Amino acid sequence: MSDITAAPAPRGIPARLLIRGAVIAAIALLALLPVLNTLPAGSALRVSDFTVAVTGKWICYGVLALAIDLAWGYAGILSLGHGAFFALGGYAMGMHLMRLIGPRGVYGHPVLPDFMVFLGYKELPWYWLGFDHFPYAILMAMLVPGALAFLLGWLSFRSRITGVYFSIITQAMTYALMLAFFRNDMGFGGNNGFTDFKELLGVPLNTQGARAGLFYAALILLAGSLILCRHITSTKLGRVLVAVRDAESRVRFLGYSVTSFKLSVFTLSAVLAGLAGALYVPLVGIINPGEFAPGNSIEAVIWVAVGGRGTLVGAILGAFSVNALKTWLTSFAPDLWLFVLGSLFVAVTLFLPRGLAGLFRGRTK
Amino acid sequence: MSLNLTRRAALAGLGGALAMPAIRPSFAQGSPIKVGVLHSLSGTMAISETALRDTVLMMIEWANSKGGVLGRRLEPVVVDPASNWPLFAEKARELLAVSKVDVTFGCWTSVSRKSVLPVFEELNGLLFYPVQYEGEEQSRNVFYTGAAPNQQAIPAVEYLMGKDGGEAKRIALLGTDYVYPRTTNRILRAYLNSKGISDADIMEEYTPFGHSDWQGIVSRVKRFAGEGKRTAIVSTINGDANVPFYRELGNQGIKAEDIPCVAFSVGEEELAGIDTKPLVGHLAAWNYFMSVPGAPNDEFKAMWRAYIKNDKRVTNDPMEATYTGFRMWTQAVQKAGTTAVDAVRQAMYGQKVMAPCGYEEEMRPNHHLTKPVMIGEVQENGQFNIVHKTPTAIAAENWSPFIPENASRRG
Amino acid sequence: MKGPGLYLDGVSVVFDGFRALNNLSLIVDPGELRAVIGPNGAGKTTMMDVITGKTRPTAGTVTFGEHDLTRMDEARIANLGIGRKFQKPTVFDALTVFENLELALKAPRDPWSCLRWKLENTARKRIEAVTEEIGLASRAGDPAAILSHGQRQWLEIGMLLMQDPDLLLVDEPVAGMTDQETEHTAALLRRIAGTRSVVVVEHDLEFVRALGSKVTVLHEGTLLSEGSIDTVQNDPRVIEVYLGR
Amino acid sequence: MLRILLLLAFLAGALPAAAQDAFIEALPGLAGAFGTQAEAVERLGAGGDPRALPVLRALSDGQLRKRDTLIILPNGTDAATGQPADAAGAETVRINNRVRAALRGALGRLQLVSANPDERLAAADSVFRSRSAENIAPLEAAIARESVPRVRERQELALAASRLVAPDAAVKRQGIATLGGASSEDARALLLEARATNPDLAAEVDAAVAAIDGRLAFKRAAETLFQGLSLGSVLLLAALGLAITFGVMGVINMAHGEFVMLGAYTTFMVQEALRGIPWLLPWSLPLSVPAAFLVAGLAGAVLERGLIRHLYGRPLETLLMTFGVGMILQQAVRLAFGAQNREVLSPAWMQGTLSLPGGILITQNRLWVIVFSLLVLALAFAAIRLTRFGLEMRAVVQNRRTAATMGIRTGRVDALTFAFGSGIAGMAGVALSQIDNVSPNLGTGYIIDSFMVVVFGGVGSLVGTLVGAMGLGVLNKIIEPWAGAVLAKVAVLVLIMLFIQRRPRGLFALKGRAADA
Repeated sequence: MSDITAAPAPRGIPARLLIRGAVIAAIALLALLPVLNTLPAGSALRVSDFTVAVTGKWICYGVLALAIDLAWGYAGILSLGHGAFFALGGYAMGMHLMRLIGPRGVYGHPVLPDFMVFLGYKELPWYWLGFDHFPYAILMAMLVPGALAFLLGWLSFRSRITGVYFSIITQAMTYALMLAFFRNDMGFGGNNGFTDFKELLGVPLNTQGARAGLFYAALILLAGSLILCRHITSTKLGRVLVAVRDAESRVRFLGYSVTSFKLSVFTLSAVLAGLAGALYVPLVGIINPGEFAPGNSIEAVIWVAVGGRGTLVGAILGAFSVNALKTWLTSFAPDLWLFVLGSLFVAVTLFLPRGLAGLFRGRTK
Repeated sequence: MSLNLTRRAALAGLGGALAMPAIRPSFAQGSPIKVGVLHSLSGTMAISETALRDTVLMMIEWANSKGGVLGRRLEPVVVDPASNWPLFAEKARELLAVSKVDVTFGCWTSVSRKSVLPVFEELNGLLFYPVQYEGEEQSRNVFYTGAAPNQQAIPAVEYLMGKDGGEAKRIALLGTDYVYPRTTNRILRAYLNSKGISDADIMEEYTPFGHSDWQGIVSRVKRFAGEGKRTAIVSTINGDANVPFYRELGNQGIKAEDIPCVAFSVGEEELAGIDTKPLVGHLAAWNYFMSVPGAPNDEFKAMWRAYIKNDKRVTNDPMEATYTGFRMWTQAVQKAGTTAVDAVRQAMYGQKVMAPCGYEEEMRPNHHLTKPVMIGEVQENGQFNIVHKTPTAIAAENWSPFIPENASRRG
Repeated sequence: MKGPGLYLDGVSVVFDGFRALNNLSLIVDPGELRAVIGPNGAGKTTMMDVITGKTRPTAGTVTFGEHDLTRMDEARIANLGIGRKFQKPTVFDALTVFENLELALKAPRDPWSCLRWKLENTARKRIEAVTEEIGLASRAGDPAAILSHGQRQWLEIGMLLMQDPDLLLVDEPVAGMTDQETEHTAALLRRIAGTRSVVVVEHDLEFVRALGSKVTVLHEGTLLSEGSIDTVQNDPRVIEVYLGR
Repeated sequence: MLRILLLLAFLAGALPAAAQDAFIEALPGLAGAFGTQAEAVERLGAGGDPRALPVLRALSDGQLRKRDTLIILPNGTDAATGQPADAAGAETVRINNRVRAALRGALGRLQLVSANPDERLAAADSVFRSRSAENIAPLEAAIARESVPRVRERQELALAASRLVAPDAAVKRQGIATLGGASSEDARALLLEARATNPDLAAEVDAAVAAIDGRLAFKRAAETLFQGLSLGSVLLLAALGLAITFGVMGVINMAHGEFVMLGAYTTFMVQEALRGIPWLLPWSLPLSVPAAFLVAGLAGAVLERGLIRHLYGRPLETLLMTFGVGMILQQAVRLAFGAQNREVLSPAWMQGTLSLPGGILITQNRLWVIVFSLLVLALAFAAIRLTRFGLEMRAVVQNRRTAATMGIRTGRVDALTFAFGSGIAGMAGVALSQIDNVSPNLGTGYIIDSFMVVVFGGVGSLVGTLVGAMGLGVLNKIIEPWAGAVLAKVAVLVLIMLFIQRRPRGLFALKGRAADA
């Protein structure tokens, strides 16, 4: 079912070292951005606030892409609902940020967020309790997506739902969540979601320092996730996943419980996506049900395809390049950018089945 | 024909982004004034927002034809936030931090405004927001040129309950499930209660965006109306869901004479996609209708038709609010002698413009305009027959007195 | 030490009214080498599917030692010590020969153990020994995708050896092999059979003869004949089925 | 005709002479404020003067003009004198709902004796809602000479409704008894109104309302079922094309919704093209069906030959690529037609409601969509089961290589199959243009539902698609009243997801080896 051309990891020591060097250099370069941001305006090397903010967003997308690649590129599980895990993580963090607003909301209520005040809530719903603590929020940002992925995966993998069927189910999942979160009665702010955050960990969010801090947090998450994924894929676990991707039933006859392997990687992938979402929210300053839109999840999968699936680094590259293109085109050619992006997706699936990473790999081979 | 039109608009956007040298050399001096245009050109909101993008571009052309502002040429910076709310915030930051625009016209939905608000406040930008909304907000960086609930919703319900409107005693509040309908309906419920209409006589129902199957809800409204009291519908249904809603009303034979439906989000632009014959007599409440008589509106309509090169294109309330806001901004800049945000903000207070609605509107220190309220009935030709209007423009109560939590804010 | 025996008792499998297996009973003793032959559609592969848990029987019981196989999934059955080689060689193309064998090596099969797995020296030696035995020592580092058909057959047999099963189910192992390789395979299977049970499904009667084992003939999902190769070849029912084809 | 004139003369003659002047007196009121207008209309209607009819009709049609208090008929004559009037500076008389309601009652009363039974029926319905006891006498007169039973039935109801507001309690009781035999919400509303103003009649009213409620319960159940089937038919239309491209060919076409959208825009184009040919215009919708099939089918064939065929066997890649294609199609339509909704007219035969026995109301357009969806299903079924193309298609699906060796040009069959599925999506667009927005986003809203229907019904089974779509539609409508529209949809989605866990191959699964492919 899945094609076998995407090899798990680059072989040959020189290529591997080359890539590792490039990745470290790229991360170091990214780490420099907030420093360059502090240079005085007018300096040739100065990086604008906008660049820092946008790059921080891309980094979070990079983690999401990485999470998708781990599940899709290695274990062959194509989830079209990863945006849901990302958004759930984001909502967990958003709830924390809302609690931190405290009496600074427009109605000045000490506990209830504004939207609850004008919807007539008298007290905080039970599922909001605990979110005033940062560790709890982070825990929930991992636990909720993880638990949902575990439940969905357990039901589906056990019933041997694979391939496009699984994709369609995950798509329906994120769609159902989107509809549910749009409801104001859910207690998550409906269509408006959460916004107008004030601070995180005692630092006001609209400062250069806070942005730099979040940027580094995202970068550390990206580097950490990359190392974790790289480690997993280089162990026997990673090789079993590749085997599952290429010949699922054969793996069963070797005595491996395919369900538990898929379940663990899918859950881990969802947790990573949740963490990415949790960092994304304070960076962009808003979370709302639009993040659950099925189109978003498909787009995230396309980043991976563009970058080259089954390569980890390629997924991150794809997330960065597609989003950079989108940021640029929505300003440069606001009426035509959908054509460019759409054509890019078509061209990549048609002519570059191994994505951008395949271009480099092709050369080193 | 419309292909040319949009291509033209695209070129205008392109021109803005590329900072092409001035085509007309008649400007005195100084770098151009940059005007950000932050309206969705793709995605679900494109249907409403593209017309506003065109209105801003038209106004820029108009200002430039008059020699610009402060002798400087105006230059549009068009971006597409693609109906994606986080992208709105990103694009707002880009407009302010990278393109360094002097003023921005943009947003339609409340959530997009909420999304960009922290950015405008942090970077001290200036946003003109042209759409009627739920109120409960006031930012020093935003000028709200659309209606607050007391300038639209409450007068409309008053009309329905009056003799001319059919003396409704039972109200069905139908809305799309988002903050504008929720807040508006909360205000309306408090208002209706204060007028002696009990909760048993109020039906409230919400549907998702783009809801297309209205059969069940419309039959429930019929049932609700079958309790022996004159019933009216107050619709805060948003954009796309309106066409199937009105079709269902028409097909289930709900006539305006029996159960009138007053809408706050349906204007000429929305009616353009509907066969209006079965809808004659249903109502809309706005601060402007294209059918308003008088010179200011004729001028506005002529300007729009000349710009868009299409006689069939209609004007609507948010376009008028954009027009009025833009005019006011140019006046304020002239008065302040600079585009610096703080100076322009001060100069904005008290600015007056004879708006196309035929009333002189004034920017109050609460950042909202005084506006007249008009009730129009749908006519067969897709226009509105104005059946009621307030004698004067009324001031906005952006903090509604019907929300108890606001009691401490204003007397 | 010999493993447990395999018992099939009255097994039937029905697909949409079509009886793929019809009241089939079969006993394979511990350490026995058994050949199963039969024309296309006789139910050979379905029988393998039932034993390995891929297909659930409509009726009948399948036991391996004291374990009821009809209640288990493929992975558990494999972990009981039943290994299977497929008719169409199925190896993991993206992995190297060495990695393919490493996956098959008998070791804890849960994800956590796989994550913490370290290739010990004894294990490495064992894998290297098997690569020798299957003639792929020089290609241990190549991805399986670039192997020839015969080599893939060997790799899969190698994986079976790594699993160290008590019962091997081998479906047409010599398709695509040279005569020399075929002989080699027969010798290998005979040798293995001493310590564990082996069931070989094959078309190639020469190969079956070379195995020198008891032969079971299936036809239309039921057992047609059983005995030495000479006995079954002279069985008139077998002759009719084969010639009447 | 003569009879009618005689009757009119009789009605007019029966009135005192002073009433004749009432017409002249009431007329200037039409030029006043809405309240004054309404009063004038009521007086004109009550007067029964034959001259009132053309005036009121013109007013209702927006054709009446005024200059000060002078009222000018569409033919340019002064309504009061019948003499040609100076129309210079005259403006159209505008009315509002209040006037319109008064007009309906007045016109209704005047038209009770119309020669046209449909007009008489509409008049009876109008009078039914007018809540005026003055209608009793004209209604009784009209009923006495009415020969068409369906008209008379409505007139009886209108009479009963008018009696409710009569001063005499005995007359009221008559009205209550008759209305108790009706089965409409309107009758119930009128009864409850009467209950509020006549506490002494509460017992009678309650009995009548209870009788109505009993019938309404059945009517509502029937209507819920209809609404469910209607929603189901929309799902069926949207999913049928997918059942072929996905179910039969295994191609995940995320641009499927955009083909539906193309069909809707084709409908719009056909309508615009026919604007110059007025006699054909009412037929633009039926004519759009083949046009939409061709347009979407052609687009499908181009997509299949140009792009998809390179990705056979890689369904996930196809999914991603067609998502890109969908983006392009959407933006192309947006640039070509504008982002605004386009208006597709409904032909008269699709408007309004159909009443069935028991007061069950069925909206015509929904009924037609149900019929249309079943026709399209039959067409698809016939094409697959009865034609040479269908045979070749099934052959290719079952065994591509064997089919090729038998001389079937598999590439051509692929293209045709995909084009066929896409064409069906286009036909769905024609139907959706009648119930949804014709906008570039039209298709987006249906794509996930369509996939769910196909998967739920069983991939590769048209019967499964039918049962799946209808089942989901009805289920949705049953849940909706107590859970709300959103939760109903969420609940249905969750149920499908759980169902698929139990039966991964859907309701009507293809069993056996073929399904493993």
